[in-house]
Amino acid sequence: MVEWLLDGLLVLALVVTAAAALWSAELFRAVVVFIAFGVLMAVAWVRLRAPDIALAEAAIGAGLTGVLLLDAVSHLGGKRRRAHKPGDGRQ
Amino acid sequence: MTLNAWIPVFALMTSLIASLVIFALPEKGYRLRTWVNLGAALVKLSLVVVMVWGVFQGVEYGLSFTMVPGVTFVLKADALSMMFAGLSAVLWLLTTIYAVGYLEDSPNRSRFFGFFSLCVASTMGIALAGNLFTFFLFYEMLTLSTYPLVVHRGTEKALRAGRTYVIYTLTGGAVLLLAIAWLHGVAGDLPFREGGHFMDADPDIHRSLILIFILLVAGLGVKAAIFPLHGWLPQAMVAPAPVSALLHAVAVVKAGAFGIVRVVYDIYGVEASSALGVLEPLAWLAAFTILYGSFRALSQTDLKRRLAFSTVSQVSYIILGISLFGPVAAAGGLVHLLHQGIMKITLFFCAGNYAETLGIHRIDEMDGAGRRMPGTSVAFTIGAFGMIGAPPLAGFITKWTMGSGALAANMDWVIVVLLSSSLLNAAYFLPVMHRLWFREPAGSWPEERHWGRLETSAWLFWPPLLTAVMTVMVGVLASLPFSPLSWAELIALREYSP
Amino acid sequence: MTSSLLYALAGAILCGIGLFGLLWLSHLLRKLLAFNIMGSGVFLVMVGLPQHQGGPDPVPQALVLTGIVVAIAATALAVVLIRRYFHLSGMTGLEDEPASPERGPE
Amino acid sequence: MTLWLMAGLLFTPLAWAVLTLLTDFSRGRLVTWGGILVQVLVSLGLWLTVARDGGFHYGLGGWQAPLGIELRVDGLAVTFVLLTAVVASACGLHAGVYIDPDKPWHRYFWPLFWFLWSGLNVVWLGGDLFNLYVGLELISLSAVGLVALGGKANALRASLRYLLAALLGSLVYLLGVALMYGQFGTLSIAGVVSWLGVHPVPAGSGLALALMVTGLALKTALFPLHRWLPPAHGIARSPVSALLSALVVKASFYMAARLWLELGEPLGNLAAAQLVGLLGSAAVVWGSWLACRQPQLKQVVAYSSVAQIGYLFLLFPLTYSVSESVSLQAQQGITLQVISHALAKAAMFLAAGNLILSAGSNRVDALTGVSRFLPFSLFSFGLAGVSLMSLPPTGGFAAKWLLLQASLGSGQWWWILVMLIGGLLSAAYVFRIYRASFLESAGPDRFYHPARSLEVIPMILALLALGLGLASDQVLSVMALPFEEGGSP
Amino acid sequence: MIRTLRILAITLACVAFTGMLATSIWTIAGNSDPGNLPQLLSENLDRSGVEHPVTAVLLNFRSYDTLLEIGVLVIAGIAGISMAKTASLEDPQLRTADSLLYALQRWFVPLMLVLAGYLLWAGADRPGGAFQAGAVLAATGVLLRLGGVPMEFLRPGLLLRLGLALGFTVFLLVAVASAIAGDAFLAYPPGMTKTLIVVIESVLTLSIAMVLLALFVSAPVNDAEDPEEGSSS
Repeated sequence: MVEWLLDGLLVLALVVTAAAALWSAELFRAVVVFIAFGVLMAVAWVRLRAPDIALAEAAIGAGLTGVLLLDAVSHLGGKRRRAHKPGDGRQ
Repeated sequence: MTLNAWIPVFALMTSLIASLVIFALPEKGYRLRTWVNLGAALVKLSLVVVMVWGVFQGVEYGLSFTMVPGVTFVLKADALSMMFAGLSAVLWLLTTIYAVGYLEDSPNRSRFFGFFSLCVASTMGIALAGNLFTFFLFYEMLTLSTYPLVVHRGTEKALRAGRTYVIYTLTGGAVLLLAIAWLHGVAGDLPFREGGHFMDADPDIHRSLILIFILLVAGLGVKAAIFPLHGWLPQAMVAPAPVSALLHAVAVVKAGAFGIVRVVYDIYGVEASSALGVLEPLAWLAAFTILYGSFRALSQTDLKRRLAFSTVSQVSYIILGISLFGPVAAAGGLVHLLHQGIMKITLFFCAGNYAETLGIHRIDEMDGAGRRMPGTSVAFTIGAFGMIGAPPLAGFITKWTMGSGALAANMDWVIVVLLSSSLLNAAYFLPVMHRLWFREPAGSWPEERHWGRLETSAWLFWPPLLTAVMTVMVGVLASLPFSPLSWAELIALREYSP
Repeated sequence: MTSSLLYALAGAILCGIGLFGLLWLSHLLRKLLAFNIMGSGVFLVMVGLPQHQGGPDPVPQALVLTGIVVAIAATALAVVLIRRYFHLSGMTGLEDEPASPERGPE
Repeated sequence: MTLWLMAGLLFTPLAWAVLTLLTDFSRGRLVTWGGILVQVLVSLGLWLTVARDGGFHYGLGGWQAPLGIELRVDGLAVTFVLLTAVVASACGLHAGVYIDPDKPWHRYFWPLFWFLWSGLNVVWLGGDLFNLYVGLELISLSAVGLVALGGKANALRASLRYLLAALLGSLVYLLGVALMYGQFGTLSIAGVVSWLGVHPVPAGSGLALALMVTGLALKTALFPLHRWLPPAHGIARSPVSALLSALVVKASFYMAARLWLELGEPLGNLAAAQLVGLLGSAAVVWGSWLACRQPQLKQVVAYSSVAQIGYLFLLFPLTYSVSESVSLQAQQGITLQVISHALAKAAMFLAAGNLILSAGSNRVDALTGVSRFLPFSLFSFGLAGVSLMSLPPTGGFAAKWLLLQASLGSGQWWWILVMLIGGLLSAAYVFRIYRASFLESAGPDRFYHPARSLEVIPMILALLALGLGLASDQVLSVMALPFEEGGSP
Repeated sequence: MIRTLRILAITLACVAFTGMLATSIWTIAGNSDPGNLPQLLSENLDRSGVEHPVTAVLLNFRSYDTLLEIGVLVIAGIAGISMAKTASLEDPQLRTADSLLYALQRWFVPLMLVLAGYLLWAGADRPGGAFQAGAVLAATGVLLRLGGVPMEFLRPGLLLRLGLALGFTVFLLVAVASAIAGDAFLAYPPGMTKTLIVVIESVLTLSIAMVLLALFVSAPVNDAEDPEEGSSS
């Protein structure tokens, strides 16, 4: 029963983070939420007894993709950019 | 395969190869190009002569292979194809000579002669096609290869005419394709066969057959310029004179008429067509086109446009002839395939001569041109009298034979059509001749070039005279063997008693 | 109903969300996020559905691993393209007018 | 021998991708010539082998399906392998001369080219649903890379749009694969077919096929999912456009067609088949219409691809619940259409590239009067156009004929109208180019004649498209070779 | 108005899509399961050379997928670096001397390298393998990179391209070696399976990390000048 609850919550969290990642007003926040989504996915893979995918998802999905996108957001002039890297304006 | 299988291929190839060689030659290779042209025309003519003799002897020339699953590509020489092939071979030679002179010093000759040869190759293919599929193949190739000729001058007007031409012919082609595909679906791959295939067709498919027939005639009627599908033809007159000559006398309109002949005789069979009840409407349509074309010709002031409407009218003689049930009328129609070609090409050559030498395009400019250019004008006069049907010229033979045929078939109304058409022909040709011979020139003729002894360039001078002589000869010698008339009678005989 | 099936159904929902994002959002990075979310959804279906009756199945797990690597390759390439596109044109969307609300004051 | 040929076929493009990655453009060209030679010989050898002995299954790594990945080497597949060898070699040779070797980023052309080629072979031979997915991604990413090469803003826009469409298409396809695996427990197409042979059709699996076909249709740019194609094909360098239009869109169509022919009867339904046909018809009309209205030469050709792709999708209605012979006619017709369009469109894009090089502009108006210079490339363009108009005696005509017969035979006469109208519309845009070239006005007096080698290549392709019509029976007879089930090396 | 209609249409389409998909999944889940693939796999596991079934599938049973997938990665890498400013992939902006980052780097990098090594080594009989190890390695690189370590090998020279191609090349050579010996493409010679798989996994780890890192750093920095354009079309 606890397992069911856990699964249910996880699925709900997945859906919510996915939606939030797409609809959050700020791109920076969207990407952060997306990274959270990646971490939840990794947990989901553990629940699905797929540890290989969980590892890969943690490293690739949550880690690398997240960094890649964050970097891209900072370059695309997301609103958070100046706050994120102060004193680092465009040359 | 034997040599006989390959002779039709060779006949086709001569102009195809000539075309490729000409495209490859540089624009300046004037002399070589002329020799290639004339050489190929002569080779083709001799091949056709060989085949004519062979077909008369009953030799079978033919080659076939499967092209698309279920359909064969067939080249075959029979009496009817030799008629068309002979016409195109002879007139190609003459038109080539004429075109060399006509286009002297004009640009883009390499392109012109290349497509010109391609056009003749297509005509040859149409003549030698052994089934509808092969026929269609060359029929569309003809459309494509004539387009560059129609727009040759590259003016806006020429391009507009070219567009009209393409819209008409490609739409016609699409309808034709539909009809051929449908027929193929109904009856399979049908070779052209004397007597046709539907003598005792299953009554269940009668309706389909009638519909297919209508589609076939509609598709072919575009090129044959049957009313109301004739609109492209007068517009296409912007093309250079040799093109008009070739398009109107031989290639395009005749391809359409020839196709209708093939459909009526060698696919449906004349008796089956008659039994299906499709022949009589066709005859009415042809008769109407004859009169309509003549009426329209009356009001044209441009010489070439008048000739164009005359073509609309004259080509339908062929259709009328074959759609009257009976061998005599059939012979009359078939022989007109040749006769009209010879006469009309004479007239177009002459029109070209007037335009090229004296700058005459409109009929009211022709006053007194007869004295300035007597040779050309004699040829024109012969051609025009031929069209009217004066004995003993070619046109008379046609009309006489056809008239007898109509009487034999108990279709007396045809006589009325023939007579009134002749009157109309006279009405639009006689004033031209009057101006040529009996009026004083309005001003002096441009004399910017010296032509030597002749009234115009020799390349331009001889071809119309030669065709004029032929107009007389085919009339006078109509009863000899190998004359067009006897050949047409041979065909009609074979079609009516296969 | 097993938990595998639950995850497969969640995958279906993620697919729907991702598809919506791909079709509706105009900012290219957001489209990319949507693509990744949809991809995750597909992977969940791919593993969850066969495991519903059989227990752990290494074959779809291996496939999903391959799929994840392909997805990261595509994402990385897309990011490179998007950044260069933004650099050259100053746009973050594919529409002709550069009216993306996400654009900073450049 | 067959084993070696197969290994060579799979190994060469991948190996040459690596080799050319390590060189610069000019040396890459030399290396590529070697690779093209090997690849053409291997493809030809394989084709001849299959033509002689019939098809076989090839288990990669020595594992048989369903555990391993099996390639399906039959007449149709090797014909497409050979077609790819011909068209890709032509594009490769053309690109070697056409593309400027001094731009540093052009060195990456060759590895992408070779990866693209290997991806195509994967798709032709693939018999495994997931392996096909990877092959598709291989093709899509290298194609996107090729379009983006050089990195102008417009090219990037086009390639991004292309990339997103391709990725979405792949995902939808993969979703279908996931459902298939969930239902049938195997990824081998043959395995699914044999399962369906003994079991009743399971409920809910229709969607799997529908998803796979939809994803592939998106990648094939079926109307109304075609919007990504014209920018991408129009803006790429001409040899790349040729590759994309001739082969890349065909790869996804080929997969869709194979899936439909194997699984359409049990899993599909009549409405879906008719719907796909309807969309194909709309593509024919809409694509041709837009092609008539494009001011730029390559856009005309690109929209023509949208239209021509539409014909391909007539396969779906013409093979669903019809008699054996009609279905065969439709399959043959579509196969011919694929081949002839590949040849003609490659010829057309390459010739268009040459014309742009000559006239110095991509606009149709810029062609005014060029026929005066008798440009060889205009002939090639024209000849290829004849095939696109499906006039005889080209391969396009043979294809149309067979499709007409199939439509008549199945009583679905409405496709006939589509084909006739489509033919006329294609004539409209082809003649528009002819017309511009014949117009005599104060056009440019100078005219740049490109290198002979650039001009000969499209001509050869156009002539092949022309000759295909005359030899279509022979070509089709190889494709129809019996497939030896269970025969394997 | 049009916007509203559009969003309505897309929403409807997506909801319908999700609904159909979920229904289909539900139905399929209810059908009897014909799959015997896991069983077949465990029967053949001992012939695959490795104990971990996922690795066996990836590098033996379906090694062709993996080979092509590495190809996809290499393509992405190639396409990425073809976009880069040609002189250097260096982004001066990223060379920050952030002390927090520096500390992170000092502690994390060795740890991550160990983790990558472990994942690679574990792949044969436990969860883990080349992908995970490669990703971790790449993440390490990103970290170093953010810390301002120059990493000369990421300049788009021969070295970078060799690095990109290395794993793929080794894999490909192994694949074709057996084919030359007369076996099928990608078949491992008997007895050497495990060794070869380990070798392949090691080089793949390097290459995967290299590609991901290259893609990360090759995104053009904002002050990169336009490449001169030569495309006429």
